[in-house]
Order: sequence, then structure tokens, then C-alpha cells
Amino acid sequence: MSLPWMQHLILAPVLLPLLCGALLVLISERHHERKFLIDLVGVLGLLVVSLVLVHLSDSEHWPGGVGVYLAANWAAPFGIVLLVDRLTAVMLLLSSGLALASLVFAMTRWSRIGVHFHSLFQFLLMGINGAFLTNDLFNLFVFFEVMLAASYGLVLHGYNSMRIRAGMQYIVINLVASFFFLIGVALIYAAAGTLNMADLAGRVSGLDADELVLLKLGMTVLALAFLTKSAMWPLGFWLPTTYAAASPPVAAMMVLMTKIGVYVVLRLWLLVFSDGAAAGFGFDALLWGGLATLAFGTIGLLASQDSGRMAGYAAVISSGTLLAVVGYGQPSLIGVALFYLIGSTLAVAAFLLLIELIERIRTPSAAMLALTMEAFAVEDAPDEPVGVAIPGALAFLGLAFAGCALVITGLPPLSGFIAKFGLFHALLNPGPGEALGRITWVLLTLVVLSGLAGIISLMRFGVRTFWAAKDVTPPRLQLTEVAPISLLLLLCVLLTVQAGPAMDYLERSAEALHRSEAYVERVLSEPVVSRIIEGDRP
Amino acid sequence: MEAVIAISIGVLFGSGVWLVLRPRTFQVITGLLLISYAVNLFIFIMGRLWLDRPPLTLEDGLVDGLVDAGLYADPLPQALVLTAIVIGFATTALYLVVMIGSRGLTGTDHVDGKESSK
Amino acid sequence: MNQGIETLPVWVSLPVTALLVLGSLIVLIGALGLVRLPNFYQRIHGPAITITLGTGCILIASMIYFTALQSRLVIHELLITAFVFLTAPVVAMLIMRTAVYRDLRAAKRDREPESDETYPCPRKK
Amino acid sequence: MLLLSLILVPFVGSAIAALMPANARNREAWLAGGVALFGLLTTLFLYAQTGSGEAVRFHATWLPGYGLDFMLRMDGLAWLFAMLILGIGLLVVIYARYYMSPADPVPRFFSFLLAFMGSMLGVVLSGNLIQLVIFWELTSVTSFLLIGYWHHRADARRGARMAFTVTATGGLCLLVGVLLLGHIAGSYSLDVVLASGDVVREHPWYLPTLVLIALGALTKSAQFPFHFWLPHAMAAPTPVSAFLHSATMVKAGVFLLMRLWPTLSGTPEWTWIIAGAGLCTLLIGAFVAIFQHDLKGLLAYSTISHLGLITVLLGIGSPLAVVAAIFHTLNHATFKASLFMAAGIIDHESGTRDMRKLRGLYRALPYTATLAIVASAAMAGVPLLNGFLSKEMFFAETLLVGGPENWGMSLAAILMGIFSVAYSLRFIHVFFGPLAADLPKAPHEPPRWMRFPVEFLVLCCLVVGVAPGWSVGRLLNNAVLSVLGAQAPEYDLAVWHGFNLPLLMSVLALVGGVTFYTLLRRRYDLIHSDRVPLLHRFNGKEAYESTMLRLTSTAASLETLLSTRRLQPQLVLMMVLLVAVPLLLVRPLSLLAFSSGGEFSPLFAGLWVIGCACAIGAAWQAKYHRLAALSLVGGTGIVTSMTFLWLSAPDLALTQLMVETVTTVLILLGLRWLPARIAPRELNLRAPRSAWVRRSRDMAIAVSAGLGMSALSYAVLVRPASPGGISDFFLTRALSEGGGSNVVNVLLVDFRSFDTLGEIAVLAIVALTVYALLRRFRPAPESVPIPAQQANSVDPAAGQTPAQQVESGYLQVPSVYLRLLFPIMLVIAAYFFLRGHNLPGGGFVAGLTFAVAIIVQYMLAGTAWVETHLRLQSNRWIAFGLIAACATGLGAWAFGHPFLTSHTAHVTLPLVGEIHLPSAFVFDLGVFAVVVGATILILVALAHQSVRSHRLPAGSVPPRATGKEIK
Amino acid sequence: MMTLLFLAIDFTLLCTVLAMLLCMVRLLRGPAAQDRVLALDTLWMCAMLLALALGIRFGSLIYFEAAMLIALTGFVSTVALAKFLMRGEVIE
Amino acid sequence: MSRWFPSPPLSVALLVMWLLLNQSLAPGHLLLGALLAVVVPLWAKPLRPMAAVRFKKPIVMARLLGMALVEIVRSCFNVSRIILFTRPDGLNSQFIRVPLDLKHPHGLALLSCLINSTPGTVWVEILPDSHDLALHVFDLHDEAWWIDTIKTRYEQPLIEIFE
Ligand code: NA
Ligand code: NA
Repeated sequence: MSLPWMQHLILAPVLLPLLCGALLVLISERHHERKFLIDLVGVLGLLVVSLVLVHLSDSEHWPGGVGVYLAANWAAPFGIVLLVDRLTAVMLLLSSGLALASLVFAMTRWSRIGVHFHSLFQFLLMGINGAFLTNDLFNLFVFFEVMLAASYGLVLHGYNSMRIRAGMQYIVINLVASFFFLIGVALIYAAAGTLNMADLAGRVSGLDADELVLLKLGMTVLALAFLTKSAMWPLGFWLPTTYAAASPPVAAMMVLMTKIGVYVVLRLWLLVFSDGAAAGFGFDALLWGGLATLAFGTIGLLASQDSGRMAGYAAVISSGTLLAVVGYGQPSLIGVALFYLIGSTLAVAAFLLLIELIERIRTPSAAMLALTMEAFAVEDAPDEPVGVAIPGALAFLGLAFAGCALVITGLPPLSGFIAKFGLFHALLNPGPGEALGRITWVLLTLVVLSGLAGIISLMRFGVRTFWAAKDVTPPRLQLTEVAPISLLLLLCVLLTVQAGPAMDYLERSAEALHRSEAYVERVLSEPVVSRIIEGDRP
Repeated sequence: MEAVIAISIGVLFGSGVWLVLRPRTFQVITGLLLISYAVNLFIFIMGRLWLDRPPLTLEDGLVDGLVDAGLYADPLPQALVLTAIVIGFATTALYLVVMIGSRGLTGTDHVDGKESSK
Repeated sequence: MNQGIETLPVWVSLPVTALLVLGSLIVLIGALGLVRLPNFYQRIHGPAITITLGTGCILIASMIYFTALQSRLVIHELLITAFVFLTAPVVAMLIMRTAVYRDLRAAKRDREPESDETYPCPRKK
Repeated sequence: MLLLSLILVPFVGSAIAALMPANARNREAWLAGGVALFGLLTTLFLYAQTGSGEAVRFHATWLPGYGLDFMLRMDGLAWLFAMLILGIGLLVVIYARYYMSPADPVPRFFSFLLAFMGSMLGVVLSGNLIQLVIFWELTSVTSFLLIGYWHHRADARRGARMAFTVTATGGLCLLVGVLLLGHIAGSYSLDVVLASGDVVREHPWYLPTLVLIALGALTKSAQFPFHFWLPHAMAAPTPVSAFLHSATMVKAGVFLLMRLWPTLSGTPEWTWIIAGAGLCTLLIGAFVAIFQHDLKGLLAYSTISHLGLITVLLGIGSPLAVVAAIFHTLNHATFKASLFMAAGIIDHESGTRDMRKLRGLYRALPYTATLAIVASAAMAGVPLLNGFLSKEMFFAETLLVGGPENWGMSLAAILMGIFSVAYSLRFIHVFFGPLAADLPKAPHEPPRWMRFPVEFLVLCCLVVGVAPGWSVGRLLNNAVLSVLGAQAPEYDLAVWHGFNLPLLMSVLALVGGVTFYTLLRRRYDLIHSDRVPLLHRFNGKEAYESTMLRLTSTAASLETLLSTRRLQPQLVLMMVLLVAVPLLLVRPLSLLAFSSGGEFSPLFAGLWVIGCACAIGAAWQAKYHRLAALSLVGGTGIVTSMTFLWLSAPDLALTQLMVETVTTVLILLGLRWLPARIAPRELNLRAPRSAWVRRSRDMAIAVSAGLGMSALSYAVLVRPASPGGISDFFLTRALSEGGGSNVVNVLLVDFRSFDTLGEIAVLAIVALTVYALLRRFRPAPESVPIPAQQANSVDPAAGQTPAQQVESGYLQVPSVYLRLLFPIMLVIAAYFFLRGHNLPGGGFVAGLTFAVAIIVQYMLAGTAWVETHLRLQSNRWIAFGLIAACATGLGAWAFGHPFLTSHTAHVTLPLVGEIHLPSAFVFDLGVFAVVVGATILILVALAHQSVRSHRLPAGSVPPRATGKEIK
Repeated sequence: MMTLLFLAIDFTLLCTVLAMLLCMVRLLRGPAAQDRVLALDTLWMCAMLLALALGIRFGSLIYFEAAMLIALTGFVSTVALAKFLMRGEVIE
Repeated sequence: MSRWFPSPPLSVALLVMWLLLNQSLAPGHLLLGALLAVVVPLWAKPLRPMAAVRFKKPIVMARLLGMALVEIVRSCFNVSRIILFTRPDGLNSQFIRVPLDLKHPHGLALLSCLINSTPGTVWVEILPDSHDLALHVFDLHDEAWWIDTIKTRYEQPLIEIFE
């Protein structure tokens, strides 16, 4: 008996970046192009793998659409389990798509202002993908650390005093959050004697009262860690600062990282607390926290004049919306929430990439920007890339900005609107046994208001930038800068046009999330590949 | 012994928290070190306290070649702590470099990179 | 407490007991010196006995003890002895010089340097 | 399919136009005109199918799960509106070709215009409410872009923002309203919604639905109190004003009211809200229009007023009123568009739109003047023109409102009629008298084809005014049928209905208007008054601006209040939440039901007295005495590792010990670059009160966090471990299946090797990051000089290189020891590595020992010397380690096993006998390599800072900068 | 006799811990940096002895490795501290 | 020979060390130990530039070490006595200088080991100009005695051994 070859694809999203990253370490910084090429090949590989996984998880390839991979060949609660279902696959796809855009964007300038960008980038992907894939709490911690460590490096990549101030904040807060994570995991282990999420879900009903208290404590502390990472008010003040300070391609990747916190909360909460002995625990807190975050993001968006912080608050709003939706606890909302997650991630990321190009309008020339940017880099100043000034560069910027703004504010016709509509529709048309409450209206109002705040704020920014600026010189744009933004926005368009199939897929993902028993059974029943007998100890 | 280790974890954690809330970068790194001791110990004791029962299932200690799991300390928390120690070391190194980088660029060792206005 | 210790013959347990008691007393005295003595240059002599004789006694005790306990020659404690002899001098030397240079620099800051003064007199308190 | 092309073609045209070169004025006009013409012909072609009260439909699935499909639906009303949009669109394109200056970048203009046309068609053709909202918002967006077309002008920017804010907000309300409506009706499909009027009107959500939809409609149609944006939208180029802000977009609101009339109307709420808003708008608009000085401003307020009229008609709720509303929509579009164009011609030719300057234009452009006068007559409701007909229908309807006793409505209508006559007179006043001499340009007749649209529209006014039944009767009837269906009333579109009350009202209005205008000119200084009498206090623009300002400033102060950019408050919050959230959410106090367990060991307690004292000491010293704090933390570390040792975790003890050493060296390397904090001399100076408050707060948090952790630890410790835990599995399988008796190590390299893979990745990442960060490290100015210690003559090695120190006496004796220790440490590392699988040790400890061995050599002989003698490329170690670890895992693939499955090779060597080589061993080798590489890279990268160029010579040591040492 | 041995082992543990306590006192009190470094080094040594004593106490050789590792590398941090104080930087 | 064994005593020491560590004389360990004893010194060679030690006079060496051991134990009790029973202010702790003739680094190292291991004396440094050894004595009674003892008892045999 041996493992079907396709099965290894589950591992590829972790392994490929790891190997790429290690390989990139070996290549000298002098060979920019070679490094970039390897990095690009790695990301493209990831893209292909995640596409295949999206397909496999939605076909009959695996029972229930759940692919299980027993790392090191130890059965489920004991070894570490990687798991692909529709949700994971689609998140992997999102991550590789975003990575492609960020990487290409970083090609000409950002990857060269410091060393080891490409390795760190691949390791970041490894961490992100691992966090999506793993079904083991401590392994999740490890992948979070991989992701965070790489992000620390990338946030500080080519640092100046602003970036280091923000980086300090980001690092300290995440270090403290990591401690919370560990405390939480330890408590859960003390309570349930397991680290496997599926196993944990299976064990909840068998716990005695004290153990249940311990479990809840652990989950609460764990949630604090995730909620810090997903910037729930009042834990997320680091976010706008960090986004504004990080270099654009990195900030774009961070948009996704913020969502991982939400992703984990969603997974874990639905698995452990959707039914059984502790059903419903903590959902209210998530809901209220999400609402507070939403409100805070709205206020922040209205208040901020700086584009980086605006993007940050847009991300806060989307985090808040997602958390509130998860906390709202209505199964039919999850699918559309995922749709929202994808769209808003793409748009905010595109916006963050765009910002840097937009900023060039404001300075007399791109060279000036390069000058300030390079102020602190002495030994590794890349030569100023000579680009062709695209005619209509300004038009592109304006159009792209409009696209981002439409998605972020949820105005028609792009995916932001579809998501918002879907959300409202699902809120107003609850399934059987669910009722509309006052909280529905609060949520609805807050979402509308956040959209309004987005309109006001982004319009203010756009008008000031594109219309009010005197003697605007069209910036020099590289194809490598234009293409990624276009790609992300095209994905938003695609998401709109193909809203039906996309939403169907996500609904199926969400539905699977709520069938925790099948999930638990699926994970725990995955057989190990029998070991080679002659290789065993006598 | 249980009480002693419990109190100690509390003291380490409390001292660490106090330091982490201070404004100077070095205080914060000291705090992070102390918190990491506390947290590592905390994870460790989730396997409960075992005296002279290291999880070494040496062949000469086995009865009929079988392992009696009740005779050994819980190895899992130990493995987790080992990972946590190494990761903690790594992050300390990183924070340290950011700390001196920040001092160099901003001219202050305040965690915000500027002295608070008060 | 470990099994097998009851079976130790007296000719083993007696020297082990004696060495342990002696060693631990010396360790304690050394540490006491570290606390009790009034200035650094005296304090540095306290731990020296801990390191040499204290450690020595306990290591020998350990060797005898385990040799008897395991009924085979257990002398890998010699390694510790070797390591201690290799590292302790460096430590003592460097700490001492640190103290000397620091005090000299402090003295120099406080008043004009006196050319013939090489080492600071331990300041009596 | 034709229906779909109707919408698609403008958008495609828009995209093509956008790509055209800036100077292709004619080509773009042809393109735009072609698009409009195509649409017009298509619509005409579709007339046959919509004529009989049926609707043409197009359906494509889009988001079926949410009841959202792409549905197009053309019935009579939609047809009429589509004709309006396309017809006037075509005329506007022709007009714009001549109106826009050759210097204007017209691709953008036509692109936006076509996009707007598509969106507007989308609004009227939507067969689905959500889709309608989508196009609705698109019209707002395109309108925003068109208003801001001349964005270098502040008024254009302000006008665009204001218009968009108001209409988009309305759009959001509309979305929610439509969602409610869809929920009530059970579908968003227009067909279903239109059929479920009774259900809707009786539903408890009716009122909110109505209010929200009304908000959408009223904002879009510039109804009171949201009317203020429309005059400011006149900053747009005149073709835009003619097209969007008179003929089409502003009609979207009334279109929506018509569309949903069957569903929503017929209740008192409807009448109160819609008719009420309409009535206010009608009067205010008409009144304010009189006092404008800008031609377009006058037209804008007049538009507001006429839209109010239509709204009132729809609000009245009778079928005949609906007929009148539809008819007036049509008429208003015709005459107002022509008026806007005429105003544009005047502006274009004379260079100003200020009615205070314009005089006697009839002399300069008689033909245009004639057209404009006819059109204004239509606006004023002069008989034989189309405006008269619909206004008379309006008068007739007002008489019916509230029964025969209630004349209020009718009075208002007459008043509005009077005002409208007055402002029409004011408008045509510019043509009379002597030609003004001080105009910016000398006016003359515009190009032939620029005038053509006006001529055509005025002709329409005349034709409809003279022969309404013949010209528009059937079209109107179709539209009416599609709104009212079976309710459709009998009506007569004749010019002459005999002498009746409405006619009297018309006459009253005409006479009153002329009188009022004459009076105004005589008694009131119309020219020089800058504000509208009575109503100047209601300044929508200022209200808007101040609202926006207040919104931003309130948000900013709220942001400051609710968040912080500083680190400490955030950490305080995190810690408070760490303590409070579990207490509130979980109430873990039940765990603390006091139960004593375990034994007390005074020795262990003594050990932890040390640990705790050191920790507290560190907390106390870390501010000013870093080295002391570092030593104290080291003390805690020693106690911690001893605890691991004591409590059966030898692996942990070993690792902790090594990490302790490496961390100390690391921090010391860092401290070199962190200038000392000097304690203030006035130590007895009392800390300020705020500092005390802060410290007490932090102390409270720290104490409670500590207490919490203690309690939790104790609660766990006194409970027996849950029996079914997974760890027994590891103990029983480690030897038999993992091939090692050190279960912790087997966990690390086999059971949970995936964790370890991630962990070494973290190490690698951090090392690379540290290296990258230090590449651009700029030390603090205080740290730049070489340390004071090395510049002081006290030190015999001042000025010596490390290599010299080792050769001469300075470090000669220690070097003998430390160099001897090097191979010994290497052997020890090998020892720990090789035995790790069975006994305490393993890749981590071995790697750290190895790294320490090398670091000691660096400490002894300096960076330069070591590196000339030993080339240790830590990058390669890291990469090799990672690849080796992965390769071990990949090796399992070859055997058809999952990643990292361990295998044990049994090799029999002569002399030695059989040895077991588990694949985990290679994995551990990878771990070892990464640990070595990462540790060395980190430490050496830090050490390299000392030899970089920012090191100043000894002579340049500032006297005080490093004067005080760190204690 | 065995009791005596037991007592002696416990006495060794006690003395080691007491010695560590005394080191801690010096570590806390200072006053000079070199005093703390000296105290820390002595603490390391006592920890090594404690490991040995624990080994004797439990009759297990597992504890030896820790003691050996301290004996071999415990001095490194002391040397680093001393070098830092003496020269202002650990690696020149 | 020296190409493969840069320092034979070191190699032997490492082999012994390996066997002691593993507490075994099994052929596998012998082989592994021998391998390490060859490989590690070779690898470490660049960092150990000094020539290998040759112990010319093992008997002198043994006598020296034995004598030192006795001295260590004796001093140990002296120092203990002082710590426990003497009032600290009565102590005469002093720095003294001992002019040295020994130049060989290994000899000096061994001398420092002996002196530092003897409680009551701490080696400070060798003064660069005079090649005097600076020494700190815990309780100094007779400076000349100390100088004489060190020079005759320790330095002389070391010169014999190493030079
Ligand atoms: Na009436
Ligand atoms: Na000595």
C-alpha cells in the first residue's frame, strides 16, 4: 500500500515555498534576476497547486471533499495532520494569487532595497499556507511563527525610521500575542489532552465541568491571540500604523495575514462550539467585538487623511465585518462572508500597491521618491529602473483607484457590492429557526455606515489626489507595477461576473464547516500508510 | 512543589508583564524573556510534575519489552516547550536587532521611537 | 528515591557520605565568602574553594557512588573536572581584570592619574 | 439579446472611447453618436413588441442562490425612458461635439458619457431590483465623473463630491429598502414585486421600506431637503447638465417612484412622504429659481421645481396623476434639455452665463433666441406648447386632492405656476434690450449642427403641444399601461378641454407670473441682491460642507479617543483583556475550589526563591542597570533549567542552558549599540503624580496577571491528567516504531517532525532577517566611537587589534584555554547529536554547542582573525539544513509514504556490528545545521557591526558621550 | 548507615541550594557589575553541583550531561559579560 | 604525521574523552572516537595556530601537579577558615608582582591554572612592559615568600617542561 501521488499535493503549498526559500538563500544578492525568477516559479507553482486543490476538493476525489495528509505518517490525533477542504483550497488560491501580484510588484524596486527579500517572501508563503492547512493547534502556532517571523523581516525590509517605529510596535504586539497563543494551546492540552482540532471537537462532549472550564479558558486566550492578529478593537491599533509603514508588496501580503486570524477563529469556533457541550460559547463576544471593530474602522476611515492608514482602516472594517458575521452565528452567512473576505482582501491589497504609485504623483518625480527611499540604503542601492512612461499612466491610476474604491466601499458593480448584497440578503432572509433581532439591524446599519464612510473618505482622497493636485506629472509606471494591480482588480471583476459559481463554491465550503461531525470522522479515520516491515526494529 | 511552581510562574509572568508595560526597549526585552520563561514553564507543567521520570523508554527499563506509559513523564509538553524555547530565542534575537536599529535611527530607546509628550 | 542504594556496601557509603558532607560544606562556605567579604577583591576568593575542593569532593563522591551502584567503572566525572580546570582560570582572570581596569578608570576619572600606581588599593570601608 | 446589446454597446463604446487619442474629437463624436443611434434604432425596433402592454425580457443566471439574476425587462415605461435617454443622448452628443473646446481631452468625456448612457439604460431596463440599484449607483458614479470633468476647478470638484455623497447615500438607503422589499415580496424580480403590492402595503416593514426607497428616489431627483446638490452639479459641462441633470439622471428618482408605484403607492404614508417632499420642492425650487443670476442655476432650480411637480403627481396617488407625471417627465425633458443647450450656446458664444451681464442677445443670435424663448414658454406653461398640457393635468389633479373643500394643494400649484412664469421671464429677459457691450466674447450664432439639437427639441415641444394625441398618445398610453395595468384611467390628450378650473388656474398662473415678475423688477433689486429672500437661511451647500467637516473632525477626535498609536496603551489593553476576558466570559473561579495537592519540597522552594527574586530584581533594575538586569534574568534562567532537570525534562534543561548562554552573548552584543540610560542625578526627585498613577495601574495589571497565571497553574496541577490524552501513544510507540528511546527527541524528529521543520524555518527566517536588518544598521551617534574602555590608557591593549591581544600578553593565557576548548566543544556537540535519539541531546543542543564553540573563538580573537582562518558560510549551513530536512521527508515519497515518514536502515559493519540509522537522524542533521547556521549568522552579523565603517578612531571619542559605563 | 547517606545527599542538595541563595543575594546587591558577574558565575557552578547532587539523589546518570554542559559552556556567558565590561564589546 | 594529526596529544585526549562520555569500549565507539579524534583537530586546526605541546618531562609534570594538589587542598582550608572565623578587616588582601622568566604560552597557561586553582590567589595579568605577573593574594603575610614559592615551586618546573 502506498500513498497516491496526488495526495502529496496537499503538502506542496508548504513544502514548495520552503524549498524555494532555502534555495534562494544560496543565491547571491547580485543575481537579482535569477532570484526573482526562482521566486516567481515558486509562486506560479503554488498557483497551479492551489488551482488543482480547489478542483480536487470540489470533486469526488476525496470522501466529503476533504483531503487529509498525515505528515510523518502518524494517525490523526497523534501526528500532525494537514487538511484540505474547499475553504482551505480557496484560501490557498487567494494567497498564491496575492503573492503573485505582490511579487511581481516588488520586482523592480522593493525586492532590491534590502537583502533576502525573496527568501523571506517564500517563507512568508510557507507560514501562511501552513496556517491554512494544518489541523493541529501547536503546528498552527509554529506556522504562525513562521509567518510572523517572515513578516517581521518583510515589514522592516529596507527600513527607515517610520518603518522601524511601526515594526517595533508590530513585533512587540505579536510577540505578546504569541505568548497568549502558547498559553491557550497549553490550557487546551491540559483540558482535553489533545492538540488535534478535530480530535478536540470530538472530545468536547466527554469533558467534565472543570475540564470544560479549562478548555473555554484556553480557547478564550487563544482567541485573544487571533483577534489581536485580526485587529479586533481594541486589540488592533497596530494595524493601520503597520500597513502605512510597510513597503507596498509586504503590506499587500499582510492584508491576507490579517484574515488568517479570522479564518482560524471561524474554523475553530465552528468546530468546537457549534454544537455539543459548549455550544454557542463566545459567539456573542465575537459579534460584539466585530461590531465594535466595524464601528471603529468606520470612524478611523473617516478620520484618516493618509492613504496608508485608510487602507489599514479598510482592512479593519473588513475584519470587523467578518468577525461580526462569524459571531452572528447564522450558517447561511458564512458563505457570503467568505466571498466578502476574498473580495475585500484583493481590493485592499490592490489599494495598498496602488498607493505607492499614487504617491508618486505628489512628488515632483519618481526619482525624488527613490531618493528618499534610498536615503538609508548605502551599499545595496539598485540602479533606478528605466521605464517607459506609459501614456495614460494617470488614467490607469485613476481607474485602478476607482476600482479599489468601488470594491472597498461596496459600491456596484464590483464584488464588494455583491458581497454586501449577499450579506444583507442572508441577514434579512434567515433560515428556518433563526430570527431577525435588533442586532441584525445594528449590524446592517454599521455595514452601511462603513460603506458610506468609505465613500466619503476615499472620494476625499481621490479628489485631492487626482483632481485637486496642481501640476500633476504623470508618473513613470513599470509594467511590473501596473500588471499586478490590474490582476487583482480583474480578479475582483471576475468574482463579480462569476459570482454565481464562486458563491456556490463558497456556500459549499461553508456548509462543510458546519458539518463538524463528518469532518472529525474524516480526519480521525484517515489511515496511515503501512510501514515497511523489514525496516522496523526487530 | 505544585504550589511553589505555580507561584513562581505567577511571579515570573507578573514581573514580565510589568516590564513589558514599561516604556524602554530594554525593559521590554527583559520582560519578554521573563514571560517566555513563565510561559515555557506553564506549558511544561501541563504534563504535571514528575520526579525522576524522564521520558526515556530505555530498553533495559522495560518489562517484557513493553512500555508502561504511567511510569514516564508526559513527553508532549516537553517537545512543545523545546520548540517554544527555540522560537523564543529566535524572536528575542530579532527584537534585539530591531531595538538597536530603532535606537540608532530614532535617537531614543522609547518603544514608540519618540519620547512621550508627557 | 532510587532502588539499589540500599544495597551499597558500607565501605562505599561511608566515604561517599563524608565527601558529600565535606564538599557541600565547602560549597556553602565559598558562597558565604561571596556574600560576607567586604570588597570585590576579597570576594573573588570565596567561590574559588567552591570550584576546586567543593566540586572535587562531590565529583569524587559521585564517581565512587555510581561505580558501586552500577557495578562498573563510572569515571566520566573526570570530564567535568577537566572542564572546570580549563574554564575556571579564564573566568577568574577575566573577572579580576575587569574589576581592576574598571577601578583604575574610575580612579583616573576622579583625580589626576598617578603614574606609578598600577593597581588600585582595595578601598577599605 | 437585442436588449442586452442595448446596454452592452454603450459600455463597449465607452471603453473604446477611453482608448482613443486625445485629439480625435470627430471620431469620438461619431462613435458616441453611432452608439446612441444604434440604441435608438434598436429601441424603435423593439417598439412593436412592447406596444401591446407586454414586456420584452432578457434573463441570464448570475447569483441564483440569492435571487439575483441578470434580468432585463422592457415595457412601455422603460421603452419611453429608453427613448428619452437615447434620443436626448444623441442630440447631446451632436451638441457636445461643437460645445467642447478642441483643447479638451474629449475621450474621457465621451467615455464617461457613454458609460452614463449605459448605466441609465440599465436603470430603466432592469428587471430586478438589485440590478436596478447597481445601475443606479453607476449613474451616480458616472455623474460624479462628469460633474468633475473640469476637475481643475474647485467648484467642479465640490459639486461632484456633493452630488455623489448625496446620491450615493441615497443609493445605499435604496439598496436596503429594496432588500426589504425583496424580502417582503419574496423575490427581487420586478415582475413579482409589482404583483405583490397588497402584501407589501400590509407588511409591518412597509414604512421602513417606503422611507428607504423614498430616500433613494428623493436624493436622486434632488427633492427637498436633498435638492441642494443639483445647482452645484451645474459645474459640469453644459451637455452634461442637459443630459444628466435635466433630462435623464435626475429622472431616475421619479422613474423609480413610477416603477414601484403599483407596489408602494396608495397609502397615506406614501402620499405624505412623496407628495409632501414634492410639494416643498416644487415651491422652493420655483421660488429660488427666480433669484438666480446664473442661467444654469436658474434652470437647475427650475428643474428641481419641475421634478417636485412630478413627485407631487406621483404622491397624489391617483391613476390620472400618474399619467400626468409620465407626460410631464417627457415634456420637461424636451424643453429643459433644449433650454440647457440654449444656455450653453449663450455661454459658449458670449463667454458668460451671468444674467446680470447678458442683455439683448436677440440681436446677436436671433435664431437661438427664438428657440430659447419658445422653450421657456413651454416651461412657463404657455398654451400650444407641451408644458402647458401636462401642467394643466397637474392643476386638474391638485383640485382632487383632499376633496372639493381643500384648496391648499391647488393654491400651491397656482403659486408654483406664477413662479415658473416669473423665472421663465427672467430667463428670456437676456434676449431683450440693447446688446450688452461688456461681454467677454462678441456673441454670434453658433455652428449649424450645434443648434440642431435645440431646434429639434423645440420642434418636439411644438408638435406635442399642438397635437399631443397624434404625436405621443400611443407612447404615453403604453407607458401608462405598463405602470397602471388594469387601473389605467381614461384620459384625453387634447389641447382644448373647454373652459374649466384647470384652464382658469393656468390663466391665473400666467397673468400672476407676468405681474409678479414686473413687480419684482420694479420693487425689488433683482440684479443686485445676492441672496434669495426668505429662503437664504436654508443653505444646503453650507449645511453639507459643515456636516462633512464636523463628521471628519468628530471622527478624528473619536479615533484619538478610541485608539492609540503608542505601544504601551496597546499592551496594557492586551494584558487587561488577558485577565478580564476569561474572568467575564468563562468565570473560571470554580477551578479554584481550594484543593491541596502535591508535596512541599523546601529545596525546590529555595530554588524558586532565587528564581523569583532574580525576576523581580530584573524588573526593578532593567531601566538604568541593564547589565544587572541581564545577570538577574540569567539567574532566573539557571533556575528554570534546573527545574526542568529536576522535573524529568533533561532535554529541556540542556536546551535551556545553551539558549541561556547564547542569549546572554546575543544581548551583550546588542547592548554595545544601545547607549546607556543615565539615571537622573536627582534620584530623590519625586516622580510626577501621573507617573505614579501609571505605575500603580501597571503594577495592578502585572499582579493580577501573575495571580491569574498562578491560579491557573495550580488549578491544572492539582487535577489529575485526563486519562485519554494522546501522550501515552508516544511513550509506547517511540521505541518500537520511532526507533528511539528518548521520546522527546522522537517527538521532535518523527511524530511531530513537521513542527520541527517549521521551527527551524523560523530560526532560518530570523537569522536572515537579522542579517538583512543589520546590513542597513545605523548606530546611535553615542555608540559610534569605539568604547571608552578601549580608548583608555588603563587598558594595556588600548589600540591593539584582537589578534595582537591574543599574541601578546593581554589575552595570551586565556587563548591557550579557549583554543583548547574548541575541539572539545566540537566533540561534545557530536556526542549530543549522536545520542539524541535515545538519550537527552539531539540536533538543537548539539547545534547550539557547536555555535557556542565558534562564538567563543570570535570572542577571543576577534572577527577579522577568525574569518581569515575559518570560512564558515552560515547561509549555506542554513540552506543545507533546510534542504536536508526536507529531503529526508521527500525520501519517504520514494517509498510511497507521506512526507517525513521515518525509516530505519540497518547496516552491519565489520567489527562494529549492526547499527541502526533512522532517517530521522538525517532530519536531525538538518536541524543541527540550521541551528548552527542561524545562531552563528545572528551573532556574527551583530559582531560585524564593530568592524564596519561607522567605527570612529579612538582619538575622536567625545569626552562625555560614553563617559559613563553601564552598570 | 544508609540513612546517613540519604541525609548526606539531602544535606548536599540543601547546601547547594543555600549556596545558590547566597549567590542570589550577591547578584541582587552588586554593588559593582563585576560582583554580579562573579555571583552569576558562582551560580552556574552551584547549578552544576546541584545537577550532580540530583543525579546522586535519584541514582541516575541522566543528570550528568547537564552538569557537564554547564562545566563546559557555563563560563561563556561569564566571559562575555566580563569582556563586555572590560572592553566595551564582546566581539571586537 | 602532523598533516593528519596536527596535535597528537589532543587527538588522544579527544579519543579518551569520547570513550569516557560513552562509558564504553565497544568497537563502534572506538572507531567513532578515533574518527572524531582525527577529524575534529583537523577541522579546528586553522583556529589553533600554536604548535602542539610536547610534554618532555612527565615526571616533573606529575610532581608539579601533585604538589599543586596538596597546595590547593591546604589553601582551601585556609580560605575556609578565614571566611568563617576571621574578621574581614583584619585581612591583608594585596596585589603583588612576581617577575617571571617563563615565556611559553602553554607554560604560562598551566601556571595560571595552578595559581587560580589555588584558593587565595588570583592571577590578574602579565604586565606587558616588565613581564611581571600581577597577582592578588587573599591574605598576604609575606610578599617575598610568595614570590619565591611561585618562582621555585611552579615556574622552574614549568620552564623545564615547556622550554
Ligand atoms: Na382639492
Ligand atoms: Na585561586
